[in-house]
Amino acid sequence: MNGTADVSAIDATDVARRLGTSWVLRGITLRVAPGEVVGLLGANGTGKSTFLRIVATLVRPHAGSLRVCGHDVRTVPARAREAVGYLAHLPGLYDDLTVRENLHFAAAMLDRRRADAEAALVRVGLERAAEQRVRALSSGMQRRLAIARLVLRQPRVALLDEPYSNLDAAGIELMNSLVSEWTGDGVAALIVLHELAPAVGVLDRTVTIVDGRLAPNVHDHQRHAGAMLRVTG
Amino acid sequence: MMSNTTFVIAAFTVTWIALLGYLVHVRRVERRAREALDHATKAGSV
Amino acid sequence: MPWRDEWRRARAIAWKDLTAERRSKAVFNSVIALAITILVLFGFALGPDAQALRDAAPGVIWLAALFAGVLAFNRSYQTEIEGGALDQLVLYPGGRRAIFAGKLMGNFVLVASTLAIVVALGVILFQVDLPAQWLALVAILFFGCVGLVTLGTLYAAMASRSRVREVLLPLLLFPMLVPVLIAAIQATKSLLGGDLMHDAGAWARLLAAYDVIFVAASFLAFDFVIEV
Amino acid sequence: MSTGAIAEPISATRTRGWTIFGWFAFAFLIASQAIAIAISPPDRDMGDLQKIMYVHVPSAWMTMLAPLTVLVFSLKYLWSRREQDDLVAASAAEVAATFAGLTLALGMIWARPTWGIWWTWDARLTSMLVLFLILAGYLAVRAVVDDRDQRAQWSAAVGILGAINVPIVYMSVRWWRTLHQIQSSPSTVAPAYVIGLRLNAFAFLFVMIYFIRRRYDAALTLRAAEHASESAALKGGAA
Repeated sequence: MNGTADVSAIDATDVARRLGTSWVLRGITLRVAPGEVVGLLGANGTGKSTFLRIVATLVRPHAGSLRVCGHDVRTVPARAREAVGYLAHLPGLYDDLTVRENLHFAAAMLDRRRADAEAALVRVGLERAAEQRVRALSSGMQRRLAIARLVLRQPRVALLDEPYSNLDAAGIELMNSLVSEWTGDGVAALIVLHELAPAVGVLDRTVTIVDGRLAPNVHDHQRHAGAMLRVTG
Repeated sequence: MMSNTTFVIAAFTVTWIALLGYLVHVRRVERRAREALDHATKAGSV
Repeated sequence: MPWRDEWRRARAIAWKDLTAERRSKAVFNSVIALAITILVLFGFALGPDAQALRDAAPGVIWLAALFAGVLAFNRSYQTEIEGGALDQLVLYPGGRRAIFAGKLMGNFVLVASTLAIVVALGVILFQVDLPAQWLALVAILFFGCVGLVTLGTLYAAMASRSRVREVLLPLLLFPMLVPVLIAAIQATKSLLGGDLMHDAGAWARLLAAYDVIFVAASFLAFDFVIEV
Repeated sequence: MSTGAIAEPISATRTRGWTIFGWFAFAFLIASQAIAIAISPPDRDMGDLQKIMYVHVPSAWMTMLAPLTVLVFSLKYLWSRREQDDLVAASAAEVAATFAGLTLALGMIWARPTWGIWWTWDARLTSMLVLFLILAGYLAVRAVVDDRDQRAQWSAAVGILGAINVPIVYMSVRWWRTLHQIQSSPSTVAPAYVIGLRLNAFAFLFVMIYFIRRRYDAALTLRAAEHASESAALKGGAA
């Protein structure tokens, strides 16, 4: 992928989106550099998930412009889509297929080898549950499988919608170690968060949506300071 | 023969009812649209 | 070579749909139940007289397939939407036509197997004696099924994501399928009657032309339908 | 994404121009009908029934022409992504449905004295009914979908496939009918009627163009209202 340093991972200018006649997002301007981890905060219903879905090219902006890894989502959405990995609130899995089958399906769709899928399974600690139907898994385990799909996809931009919800301590640790690993390779991450605590170790900065726009934010942690914060946080 | 003429009259009447009826429909849509436009521009400028 | 990737993805989607369906049987059971119910109800409606039943058999078989098909098409997208799987499916790189091709193949196997069961049952219930050229009958059933599934899968991609999916899909689909219905029913009728007037061939050609036109048009339209 | 210019409301001068055209169209229609009735020869057996053709046939022709407009502007929309093209297609579809309904009613008024029954599965009448249902499907899609771009794209797809299907439906229905009885088309049009028919066909054409234009202008105004209220809400929010 084009890892050139200057092309920002997410370059949004005045992105707006309506729901009927009222504006959910009035004008989001945000720039996320490769390797940067940004937390997206905001009360319920302020459009955090909507913005994430816009960056994921699932939803079109009604106004403003947005480039993902240098690709304009309006003119070349397909190219932008190739760079993106989206961990949604809903797991997006097939209940009647087993864990392994779900991941092999993802591998087929992503043109990856089955060995990569097995490695991803091990990475998220689901190798023992590989033959279980997804229907039988707890929501935490289902989220790990969705994370495995993200590992398989190796996105340039990771869009995580409340990834820590229904994850146990080990799951949170797994998520954070993955994010650190990705950002090391220049992968940018935009994480929608309800509460700061679990992500504080990986966040570079946070932004908050207020009244459809981004309010400048006071918690600007630096990652190395984050380690210290975790002790006290 | 009388009945044939009634059908011819019926045909022309139905045609005019349909054409004028659609015209009334369009004018109603137009009025609703203009009211919405005035309302919106008034709200915008206030 | 992108074409081969698209084909692999389409096959993966079809495999996924059919495996999930084979295990849960959620859609298949309800579709078969609906089709059989329709057959039986038409039996009552058209009266016990054997000749009346025999004349109506082709029509009833295809109507049962049509209504059962509508149920199957909506359900095939619904399960994806509820689990958030459709979002993930749409986000995979590559063309969206692989999704349509995969869904098409999955739905075809489902509706074709339903049609096979409905035909078998219809032949028994409606005391129909199978014609000599039963192979031509299979060809007609195949072409008719392709038409039904192609437009059903395309329009369900819209209807299943709208508020009134149970109403919108039949309203969109049935008028468009008039040529398939007429051709398939007439061809089946003439074949069951021994194809004396040799018009089954003409109907088969009309069906084949319809399929070619609308498979191509649906593939082109799908990009606009699945997007946004 | 329709990045095209937002459709502005129509200027006053253009409306006056079209209103004049509207008056002309309806005047022309009255004149054409009067002339047609005057010059058509007194009929020996059919009484005056042939005169129903002066409205039935032009209405049927318009019902064929309007979906063609839907096809052309739907294709144009998918190509240009300009909202105006989508709005013209939608207006043409609504007018087409109206003419289809009129043609069906006139077909039944024609069938009653001619064959003694209100409805006959006659090839043209049946195809018209199927076309009416296809148009109803198109209008239903537009009514059900709220997002402007999604509505435009979905109705374009439905419009294009629907229009492609019109000739196929007619062919299949005609084959289906000729299997069962000889084609029951009205007797070939006597030359005296041809002039009347052609005049009325143009009259209907002008009326249809006027209807599509008026409905399109109303849609433009509605779109401008939406645009105004949306940008007001956008600005309002910031205050």
